[in-house]
Amino acid sequence: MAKAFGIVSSADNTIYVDGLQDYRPIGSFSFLGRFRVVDFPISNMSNSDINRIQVYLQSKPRSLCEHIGSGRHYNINSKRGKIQLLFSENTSSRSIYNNDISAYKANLDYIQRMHEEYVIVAPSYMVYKQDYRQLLESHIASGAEITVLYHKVENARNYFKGCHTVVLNKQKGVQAIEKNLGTASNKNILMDTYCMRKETFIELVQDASWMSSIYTLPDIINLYCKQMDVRAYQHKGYFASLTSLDDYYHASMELLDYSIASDLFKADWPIYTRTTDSCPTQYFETAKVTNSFISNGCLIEGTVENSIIGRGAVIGKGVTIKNSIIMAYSEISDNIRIENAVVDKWAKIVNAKNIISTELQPQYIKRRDIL
Amino acid sequence: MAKAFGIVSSADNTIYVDGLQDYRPIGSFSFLGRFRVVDFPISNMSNSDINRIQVYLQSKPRSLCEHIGSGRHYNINSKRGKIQLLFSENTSSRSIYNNDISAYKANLDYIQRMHEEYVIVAPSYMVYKQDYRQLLESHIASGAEITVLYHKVENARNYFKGCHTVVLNKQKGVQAIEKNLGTASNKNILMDTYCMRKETFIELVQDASWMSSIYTLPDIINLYCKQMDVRAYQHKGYFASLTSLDDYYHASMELLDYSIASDLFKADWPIYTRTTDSCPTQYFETAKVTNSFISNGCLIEGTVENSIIGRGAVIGKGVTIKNSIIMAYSEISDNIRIENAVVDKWAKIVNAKNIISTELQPQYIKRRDIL
Amino acid sequence: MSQNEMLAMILAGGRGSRLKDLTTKVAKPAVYYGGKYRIIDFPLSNCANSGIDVVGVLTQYESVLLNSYVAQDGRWGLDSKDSGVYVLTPREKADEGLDVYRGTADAISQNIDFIDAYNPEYLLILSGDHIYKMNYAKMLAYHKEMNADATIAVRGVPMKEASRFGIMNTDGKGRIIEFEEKPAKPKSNLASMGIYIFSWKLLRKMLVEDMKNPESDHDFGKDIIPRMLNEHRGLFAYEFSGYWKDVGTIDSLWEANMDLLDPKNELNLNDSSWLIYTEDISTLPQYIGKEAKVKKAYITQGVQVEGSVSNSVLFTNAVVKKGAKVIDSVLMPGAIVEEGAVVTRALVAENVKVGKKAKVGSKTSENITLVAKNVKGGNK
Amino acid sequence: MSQNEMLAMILAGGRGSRLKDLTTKVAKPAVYYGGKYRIIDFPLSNCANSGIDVVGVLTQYESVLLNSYVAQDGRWGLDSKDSGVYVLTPREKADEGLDVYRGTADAISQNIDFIDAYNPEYLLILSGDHIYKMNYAKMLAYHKEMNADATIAVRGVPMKEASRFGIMNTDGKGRIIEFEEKPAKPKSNLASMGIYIFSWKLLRKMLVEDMKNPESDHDFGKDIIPRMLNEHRGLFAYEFSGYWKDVGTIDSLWEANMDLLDPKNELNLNDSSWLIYTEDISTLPQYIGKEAKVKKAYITQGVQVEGSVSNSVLFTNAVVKKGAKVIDSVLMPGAIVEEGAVVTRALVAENVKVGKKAKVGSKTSENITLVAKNVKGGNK
Repeated sequence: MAKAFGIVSSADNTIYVDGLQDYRPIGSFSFLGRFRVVDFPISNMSNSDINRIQVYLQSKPRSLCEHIGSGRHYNINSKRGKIQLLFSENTSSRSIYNNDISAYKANLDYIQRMHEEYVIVAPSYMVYKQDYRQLLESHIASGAEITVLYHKVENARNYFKGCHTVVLNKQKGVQAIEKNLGTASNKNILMDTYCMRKETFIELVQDASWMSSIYTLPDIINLYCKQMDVRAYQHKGYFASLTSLDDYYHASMELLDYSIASDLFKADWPIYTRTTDSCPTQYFETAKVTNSFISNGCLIEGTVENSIIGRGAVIGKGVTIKNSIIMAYSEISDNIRIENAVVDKWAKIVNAKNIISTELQPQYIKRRDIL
Repeated sequence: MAKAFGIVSSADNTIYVDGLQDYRPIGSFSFLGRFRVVDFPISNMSNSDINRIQVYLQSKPRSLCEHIGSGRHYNINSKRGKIQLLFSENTSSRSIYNNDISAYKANLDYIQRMHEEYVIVAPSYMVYKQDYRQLLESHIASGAEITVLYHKVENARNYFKGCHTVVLNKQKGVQAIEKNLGTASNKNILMDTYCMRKETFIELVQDASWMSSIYTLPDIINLYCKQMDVRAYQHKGYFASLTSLDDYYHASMELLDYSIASDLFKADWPIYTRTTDSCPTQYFETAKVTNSFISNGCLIEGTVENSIIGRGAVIGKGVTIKNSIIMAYSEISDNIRIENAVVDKWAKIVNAKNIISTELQPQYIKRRDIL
Repeated sequence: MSQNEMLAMILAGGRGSRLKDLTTKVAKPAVYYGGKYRIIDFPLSNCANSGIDVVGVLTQYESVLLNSYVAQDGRWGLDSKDSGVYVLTPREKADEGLDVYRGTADAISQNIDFIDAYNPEYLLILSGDHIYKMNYAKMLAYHKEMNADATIAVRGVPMKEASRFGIMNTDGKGRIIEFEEKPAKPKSNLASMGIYIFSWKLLRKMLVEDMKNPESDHDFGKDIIPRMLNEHRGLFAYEFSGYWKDVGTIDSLWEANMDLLDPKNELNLNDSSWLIYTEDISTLPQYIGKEAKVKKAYITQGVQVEGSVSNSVLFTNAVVKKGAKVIDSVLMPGAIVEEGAVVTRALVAENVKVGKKAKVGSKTSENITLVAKNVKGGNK
Repeated sequence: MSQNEMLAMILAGGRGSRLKDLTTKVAKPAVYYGGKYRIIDFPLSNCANSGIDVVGVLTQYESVLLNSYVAQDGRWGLDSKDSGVYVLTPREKADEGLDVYRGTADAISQNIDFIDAYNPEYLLILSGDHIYKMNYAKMLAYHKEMNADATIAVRGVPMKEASRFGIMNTDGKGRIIEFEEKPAKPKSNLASMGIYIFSWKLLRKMLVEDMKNPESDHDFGKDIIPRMLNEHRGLFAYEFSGYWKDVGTIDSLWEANMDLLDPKNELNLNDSSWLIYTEDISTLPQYIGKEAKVKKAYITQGVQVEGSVSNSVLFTNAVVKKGAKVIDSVLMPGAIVEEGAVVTRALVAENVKVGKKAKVGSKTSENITLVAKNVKGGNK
């Protein structure tokens, strides 16, 4: 019997991934060709024996709704467990009132009705592997009122710009939570993952909404961390925050190191996703593929290097794809060269000859665009 | 192989059911204790071999999302078929821009991608039984461009006020579609159900949105019915439009005639719904129940007459419920008398002694209210 | 519980011949109970609620209905990605013929390959024909805490009835030191409920040996448990005190249904934290007619009552017509009591019709009347 | 198709002994094919795509894997409210012992009660071990149009091979006038595909009679069809012209896989309007390494290629390590080709490891090499 229920939170109004987020929330972004970002927090929960999960949705919920569905593919008993999709009333994603607290407040009934004593809150816009049972055990053993998950990074100057950092004392007590302004390389990035009693969570939500209608969960914890016992638990291994196009691109490219990727996907910690029933990928006589992740259902006649190719993509003859992410069902016609680009779903690159940018500024090609 | 896909439409901004609709869309209203209104259009489609269905959602989609889920309980193959939940971007239900056409326009991609040649559009806020195969066959045989479903009523002066009426010529050609203003008793009520080619539907949506951003599907059909072959197909049997509290109450009470109810629920035309796994209902020594539909999971110690009792309701000792609708999980404490009321979910009537109104103006008791 | 830490195997082979005509077409675990359930819903729902993912159901007797019933594993939520309810019948192997299960232990032995495929740490053995609610996760926690080789669920029975059961004698700390099958002079009142948790590795080894033993009946109670005791394995008794019923006869099936008429009955099917799941049938809600009288009754959806019902349990789609009376009785799904008929202390089987003005059952008969075939209309 | 207008029964009892070691543990319909599928995915997906709701799978031979595979009916979307895939094994009846299926017709006869429960108008009989895509709804439409008692799917085979098949001779309007099993001098080239639609009422009657006939082999081809012809029933041939393969041997299984390497292959598994559904396995997408060379290949998710692959089909989680070569071969799920090993014209079975620098298969051997056991590393 699980001691905790799960909350999968949505990115707030301060975060916006140019291009990709015009069409779907970050949780619904394709990741490594085969997955969607939300598969990670939900699989972490499912693998941690958490079988009652609330997923908070904001604008453009269609794809996330469809992908999560009944949640059976996340291996959650459909009677005893439940993945509940909850909506905020204010669905304009850029509104300052549209934040996590207002969403929890609007659905407080459903939070109160949970039988479990604890809650694990995890974001739908970050990718990592974590056994929440360990987090919960450490939380209970330490006697802390709130435990947050954090990750030490060395590239906070260029990445993780939408994230918060945690300032810790020697006892791993949280001193402050601040926005990452890119002022230093070494930072403790807050993973927007929290563990606490359900009652504490409800109090935080009520207090925050009472104090200011634009307060977020990190805001109120920052405010309270002097008077409450708030501790930090260090996460190790792969960690990505997909809160900007650069972060998304960088995090994807990092996984082309197979040892990193295969560490994130262990047999004893499956990352579940919804199957699309696509057939295997067809490599033609002329195909040349190296250091790439290729999804099923593709037709590959050209060259693919250091790239990630989504389901059902068509890579024509003489094409070269380099350091790029090609999303599902895109078609790249013969003899086109693409470097350092993110090509969104259903795009058709027919006439454009070359799409080449630098690694630090990947080009984004719109969904359904015909170039 | 189905020739048509289905669209379950949402009530537009001109319709609002006081009280009940504060908490959920009409499609999600409880009906006859056990069902939700949307079960009727979806079951009609499923029973008519339509296995690809789009359900359009507007504000407060949670309960409808949860109820429909993967759609397996509607007996639809989860691989070959699909119930797709689609959202309008503009989710403020009272906005004049929030109408059916804007929702279809926002999701035109998904409509265009349907393989089927025809579409059946049916509302999520009306209750009736109809084999859409017959409607489609008649549509094809007649050569009409659009066929609409209508029902002859004799009480249009008091009910069906939010609905449209169709003016027909002798050949059942549609001359005009007008709002029912309650000016006469005998009217042909438009059942907001349409059958046409997918291509015709897309053209109507595009034309309507081009002409005016507040045009609805009946508006554009009314405009075009002089130049197009628009015909009407008469529906017979039970028909209810749940577009006001009076209509909802009246339509529910009508079904207390068991012969009408059992005609709506034939073994060869099952109305599917999501099971809640509640146990049978317990009648105590002191229970007195007559002419009522009682859902499972109730505890009944008092008197219930001409009423509909939802799942898990508790009717205490000495209580009298008369001509009322008590929704799920409501608790009516000892010795209270309720007449001609609609008591919403989770309400607790503890201290109020009597809730008595007239049959023509049923009282509404709010969700979770404690009286 | 981690994925597949414990696998459950339900022994559902019971022919249930004492249930007479109710089991000519269905195996005992598929018999109806409690207005809307079948008996096997109880162990299956217990499994789902206890966090067990994979359940094997072992059947052999005329079981097409039972098999197709349990195969719909979504009924108990056991249809998520790596979950499932699997029907395991005797099967022909590459080098052997088709063989029936020779005993409870043999039924497990013949499916070692199935169990191995999930590589569980523990195996839970259940009976398919008992009515109770139990959290097997708690029993497993006890098994681990005791560091047991096997844990057997037991319940206290009245001492005078103890000689009808398999009785476990413990050392006071829960360790079983002796097992007596129907002892003439019972030393304790702890009766085995036929619910076992075994550490799979050990059980597997013992089953392989037992299969080869020509003297063995291949039965848990007769062979495996006694041998474990002989070998001084750690066997522990897990005491259970809630509602539990083995409905072996028409009378006890009727009684178990009647138990539900007490609003405070111990089984409490209304508890939302431990629901019993079952088949979902499309029906109207129950309708109680204009002249109906219903008191002290347990009634489920689809029922239509126009007559009078007292002290009775009415299953899905049962019908009581005008002027009919149903007293102290159980109407199984689709049973119809026609106008003016009277049913007293009877159990009317599925889809059976009691004709107009017919009278069945009796207030005073020794046993409950089973009405398994249509009864013609009576004279007035 | 209306709910349960036509029920499908898949005969999946094939022992497939010519597939050698691939079928010691699994029945032939469970054999892998096409990178991610099992053969039985084809009839099951065809059923789902044709709008059939209920499918019975008839098995008896060592089938725990096949049974639990098909029991997960959600894989083919056959898990909605009134749908299901049911495994039907021989079972003990109230008045009979346990009996194996004596023939294809007997397998159906023994499950008449199962079929009756759905009361279908038509019965579709399929084989569990053929690879093809067919819309059975169209075949049913033909059956109705012809007002047939039975419709048999046939395909044209080269005339010189016709004597290896069961050949249907028709009157030119589709009506079958003669059926010859492996005729020495075939009169037509229309071979039976073992796919039948029967009007259930008639078939039921004939099966009941056939069961009592001690002379009968209880087989559709040998008994039921000839008898129907004798009785001048309306038997019609339904011509099918798409891809169809019965993979009875290692060579033909290999060949069927190789067929997929032609991007214009007739089976076209990439057609989104007729998908073949299968088990959903959690893996990474396929990874093609830094020094890998992959050309003319059919590769599925979870595969890791660091070496070189040409003209080959690689199943889920197969691994080709650095410097290894896989040529004209099939690697079944989890097969591993270690560093420097060379696999040529071979079929490497599930989870089998070809050791470092080992060489298996040959460019010139008469038959395809089946590698069913781990191969130790070779010398350099």
